[in-house]
Amino acid sequence: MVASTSTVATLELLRWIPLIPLCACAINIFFGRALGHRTAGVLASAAVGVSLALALYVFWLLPATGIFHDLLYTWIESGSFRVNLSFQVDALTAIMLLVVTGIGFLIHIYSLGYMAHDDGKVRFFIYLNLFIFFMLLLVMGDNLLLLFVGWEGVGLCSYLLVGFWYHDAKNTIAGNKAFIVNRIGDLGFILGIFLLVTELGRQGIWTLDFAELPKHVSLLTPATITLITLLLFVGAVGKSAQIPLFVWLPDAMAGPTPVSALIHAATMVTAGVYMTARLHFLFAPAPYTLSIIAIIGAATAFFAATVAIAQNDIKKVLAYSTVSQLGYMFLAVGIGAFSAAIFHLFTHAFFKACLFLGSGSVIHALDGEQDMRKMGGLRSYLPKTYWTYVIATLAIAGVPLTAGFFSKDLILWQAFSHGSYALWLVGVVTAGLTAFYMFRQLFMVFHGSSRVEDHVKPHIHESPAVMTVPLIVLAIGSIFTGWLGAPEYLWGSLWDRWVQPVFGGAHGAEHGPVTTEILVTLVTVAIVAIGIYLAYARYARTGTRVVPAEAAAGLYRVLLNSYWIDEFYDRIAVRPFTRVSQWLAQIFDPLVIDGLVNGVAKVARGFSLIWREAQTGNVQHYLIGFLAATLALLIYYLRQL
Amino acid sequence: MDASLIPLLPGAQVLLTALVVMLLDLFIDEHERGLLAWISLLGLALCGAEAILLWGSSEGTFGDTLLLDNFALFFTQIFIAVAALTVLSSMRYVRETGIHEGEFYSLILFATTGMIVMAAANDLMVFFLGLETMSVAVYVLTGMWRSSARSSEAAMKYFLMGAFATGFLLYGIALIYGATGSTNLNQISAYLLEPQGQWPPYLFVGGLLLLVGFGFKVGAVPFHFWIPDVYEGAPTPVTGFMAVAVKAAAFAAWARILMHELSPLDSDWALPLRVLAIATMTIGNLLAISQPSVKRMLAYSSIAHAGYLLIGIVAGEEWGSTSLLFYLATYAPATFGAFAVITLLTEQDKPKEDYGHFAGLGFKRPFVAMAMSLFMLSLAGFPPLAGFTGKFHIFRSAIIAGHTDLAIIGVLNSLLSVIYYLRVIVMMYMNEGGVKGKSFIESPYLYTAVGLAAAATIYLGVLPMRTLEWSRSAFSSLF
Amino acid sequence: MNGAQVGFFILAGLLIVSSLWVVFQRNVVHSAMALVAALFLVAILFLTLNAPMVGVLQILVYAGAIMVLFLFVIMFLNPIGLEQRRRLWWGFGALAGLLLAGALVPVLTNGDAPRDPVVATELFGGPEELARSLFTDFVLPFEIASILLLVAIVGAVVLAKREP
Amino acid sequence: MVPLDYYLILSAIIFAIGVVGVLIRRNLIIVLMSIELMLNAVNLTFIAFANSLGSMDGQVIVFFVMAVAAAEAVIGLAIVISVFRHRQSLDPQEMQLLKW
Repeated sequence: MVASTSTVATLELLRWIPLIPLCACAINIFFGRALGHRTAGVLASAAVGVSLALALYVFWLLPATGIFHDLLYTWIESGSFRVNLSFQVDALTAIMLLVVTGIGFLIHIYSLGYMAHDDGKVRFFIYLNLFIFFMLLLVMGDNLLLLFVGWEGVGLCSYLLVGFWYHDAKNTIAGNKAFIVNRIGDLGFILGIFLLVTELGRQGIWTLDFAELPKHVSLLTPATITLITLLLFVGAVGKSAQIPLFVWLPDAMAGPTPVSALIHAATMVTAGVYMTARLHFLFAPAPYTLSIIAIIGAATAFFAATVAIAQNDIKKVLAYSTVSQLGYMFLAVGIGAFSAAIFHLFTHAFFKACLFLGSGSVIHALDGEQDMRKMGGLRSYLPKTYWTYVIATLAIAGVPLTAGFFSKDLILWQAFSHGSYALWLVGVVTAGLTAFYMFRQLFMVFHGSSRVEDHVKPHIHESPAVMTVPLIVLAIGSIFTGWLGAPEYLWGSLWDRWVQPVFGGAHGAEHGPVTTEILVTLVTVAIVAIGIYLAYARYARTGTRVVPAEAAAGLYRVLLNSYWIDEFYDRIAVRPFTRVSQWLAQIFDPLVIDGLVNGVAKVARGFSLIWREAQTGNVQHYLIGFLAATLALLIYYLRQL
Repeated sequence: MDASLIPLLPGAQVLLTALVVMLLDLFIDEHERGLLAWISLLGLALCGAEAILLWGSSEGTFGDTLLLDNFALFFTQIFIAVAALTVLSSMRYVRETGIHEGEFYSLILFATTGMIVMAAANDLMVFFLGLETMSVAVYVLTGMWRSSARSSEAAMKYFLMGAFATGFLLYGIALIYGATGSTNLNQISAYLLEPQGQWPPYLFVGGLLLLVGFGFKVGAVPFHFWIPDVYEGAPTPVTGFMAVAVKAAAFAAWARILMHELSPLDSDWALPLRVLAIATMTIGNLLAISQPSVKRMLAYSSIAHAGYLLIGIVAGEEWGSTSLLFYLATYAPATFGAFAVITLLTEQDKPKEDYGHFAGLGFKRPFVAMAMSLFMLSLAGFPPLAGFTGKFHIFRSAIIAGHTDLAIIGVLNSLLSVIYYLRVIVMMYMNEGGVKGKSFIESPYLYTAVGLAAAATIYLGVLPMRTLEWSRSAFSSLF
Repeated sequence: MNGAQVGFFILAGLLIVSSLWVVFQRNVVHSAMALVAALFLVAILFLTLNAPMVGVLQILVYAGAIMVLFLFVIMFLNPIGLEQRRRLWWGFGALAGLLLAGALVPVLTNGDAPRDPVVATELFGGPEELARSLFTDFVLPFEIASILLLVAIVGAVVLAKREP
Repeated sequence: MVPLDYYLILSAIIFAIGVVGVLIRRNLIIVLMSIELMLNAVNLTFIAFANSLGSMDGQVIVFFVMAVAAAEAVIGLAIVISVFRHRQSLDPQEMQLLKW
């Protein structure tokens, strides 16, 4: 497998990539207030910038099949079980490094502008740097335990950042929910690691190193591997917001927008995808797990897309869209196309970060307004934001020659050529839905006439350069990153050549006939075009009309009648979907998921309240408890006699 | 009879300091009493230095009734560190609450002496007297806040239950003495090498009663009832001292006596111990959830942690014992630190220990709040803090020993524990309110204690190997 | 049944009765008196077990010192009124006690006969033997016991002295 | 000769009686006296074993147990006094400030 064929070289530089943000974090903790808001922010951004530079340098040095390795010290050792604090960079990690430091750097810069007026700026940057550190630990750790440390760490930072504007009780609750749902996922993750360690330990193998594990996978029985991977996948479901644990992500939008962009779009939520890709050698021989992953991924992609249609909060739309796109990635993982999953992760990071930051720019301009019904016509006020938003929307919708087109198309093609036509169909429909809700958003926010509340109107302004420059960079990325992974009938995929060695034979890179491939692509493009057209028809020309579809009044219906296709779509698609999404939003989420989350807490609390009655405060009752236990022990012993 | 005095050195050092503090107290003025704390710290520091210098020695004295080995020294270090932190964090507290300083410090030191004896004792009687010295001193410390009705109630409950448990423990020692003809652990374990058929049945009952006594001291469910009430009522620095040092001392004796010397009896209490461990973890965690008071929540949490430690006892062998020692070292700073933060919030006569009183601490005292967050996260087993590495080893030792079910229950419990640990952090970064217009018992010394505990929490999580090595060599010195 | 055994049963019967008296007597002072009696009886039992010195100490320390302290505190606090006899609760406690005794007794009777029949020398149990043992084998516990007593004294002063 | 068993059983009974006293009495002083009774029962066990083993150790141990008993009595009574100052009562069941 991989480790045996690739060359391992030591590069002491690696440690500085995560350590520099950590140092900046420490400096800001102790001296942040003394340095002042601006300096602290600049320091934090600069630290990530240095990490980015180092990451680029490492990327440049890295040969295609090589692995760089850097051992700091042995973290935990007991007997033959040794866990090192050491970092490794291979092609997969290198890509994640670029995403984390690159997008992270841009978002730090952006935050300098976005958080300029916030009192807790120093604290914000402390958390942000800490997050970058843990995220880098997650992707660079050379063993499962380090990955787990990073995994838990980013969860914590996410929790802290979502609850950042704590004066709002709602935010702390949202943060709590995120944390608890994640802990449910973590339970699976921990148990999975546990099982892996135990089962290998039973064979006398005590290791969690990524380099060692693939050699010993063959010692495990298929059933064990299935169970382990299923448990690990539960962790990924929690972290990457898949059905049924996706609810925390929309709630997490309560945090500052740069946080949503960095953590809840580009990096942390993709950790689940990264983990499955990193452990591809475990997942690949577990077909049962893979099919479950594929089904959950497809289902999540579809349902989240339907829910997104009914959202009016600009960030909620993006949140559900993130859930949906993550579903695509898992769909890819499920069919064994790890490379395609990571490719989509890569392109998605750019356009989704761009969208989030763009929405942040809008919110910033509108004094914190997030309701799309109170926007409209912002195109002329915020030209730079608008154009970058357009590009990113094109990309996520999958319009040809944008990044999203290539990556999504790759996944769909893999599904098709893999023979999973049902999955493919779901993917294609979802692509149409994606185009619809994203353009709906674009039109509602930037087109039509302005519905902005009067007192806000005079203050609308384009954001400063610190905010628009990152937007422009990300918009450029939203186009060109996709070109790295063009299909063979265009100029071929640079991407596959780069990433493929990591996954060895794990990835079924079937290449069917080119005509079929093009045909399949054309179907997708057609569906996407329909989605865009419908959104245009419903929302662009009649920008003032913001009434939800099912509440359509007479006038609304008359206006609609001129567009028969719209009516048609409304009847057969929008209404049922809206209903489903409403059902999801109003019943499933609060009852099932909240119920599950709060239920655990409630049941525990209930038990707690009952049990604590035993603690009556009467010392003689305690003594009776003591004596009863002693008697029980004595009688237990006497029975043995 | 050999009577080398060197093995007595650490204990004698602390005892001497206690006597000096006690006597000096009589001769100095009210406003100079702060000096006593410094003398205590100096004595403890000297003892710590001696313990470091003596590391690696293995010497018995007074007919092998007291053993100075790495095991004893490891625990001595823990006791001294905790005692020193207690002194640091109570320097202003005792003044605010009207606790008499001289007696307070000397009793802390007396209790520490008792603990050192317990950890080094190789004779049931020596152990018992060490235990009593510690217990009596801690009973008094619990009731020392004399103007507080809760403090005296706690002392009463602690004493009553403690004396009751002492009766059972002593009865156990009597039965073991009767069966084996000696109280010296060397001779007892020599006796236990005889074939099992020859043992009188009351030997087992003696062991069982010892188990009950130890179960009481470590706060294992169902012998835990005293813990919440006593921890809540006692002056907060004393609570920290109890939750860490007293518990560690009890586990030290448990590890040396029951786990090691009496190990031939193991097979008879394997099942009860498993039940004890599961009940202790689960009940401790469950009951902690519904507590309105952070101090009481921490009391229950300390019960839950005793449960995790019991996993180490059940697992036994090399890894179980090593991880037990290591877990105690990782548990110590976080627990003590949390109680030190509660000390900060104390106000005269009014308990200010509810979750609500932590509201806004994150803004008023950002560093303290950060340290508290660290402690909570460490107790919840969050990587890469001390609690994580500790739990990692405990659970791994359980897996190695074939108790995977215990390890899984432990993991479930530590996930459950997040519910209540997290609430503290949430409250601290919530709206201001509880803290508004509130006076803190602030002193640079208390902050030093909190800072040291926080540093140790990070250190043991990030660089655990050295301490783990120490734990291992402490364990192997038992052989 | 020989004379020694008859003596033992008489002593044991008296001891049990006086112990029960301690526990079930409503008046504190009566309880204390019953306890003094019980302590004396235990001292006599010590004598029959070749432990004359310990028996003497028992009377000196317990009856002489500890009980006086108890009586002093009873006088000092002067609790008025007799405690109610709550039959259910007491019956429950008695049941628990019976269970405990019932669990202990079978274990204790199953024991082997004493392994070394006692060769009661003149000296065994006398002050010289006791002292030799105390100051050779047990000198360390002796020192620790002295610390314990010191702690108790300090503690008692701290807890019981009047607030200034 | 009185067999060892007799003494052991007697002390178990006395121990149990002491336990009952601690459990049921609502007067702290009597509770303390019951604890003394328990310790005495243990002492009897020690002496009986010492006699049957022909070892002085048991007797010396009893000496230490007496010291422990004295220390506990002193501290116990001091705590009783301190509690009494707060609530003018010796009933342990009334002390329920701390619960749950």
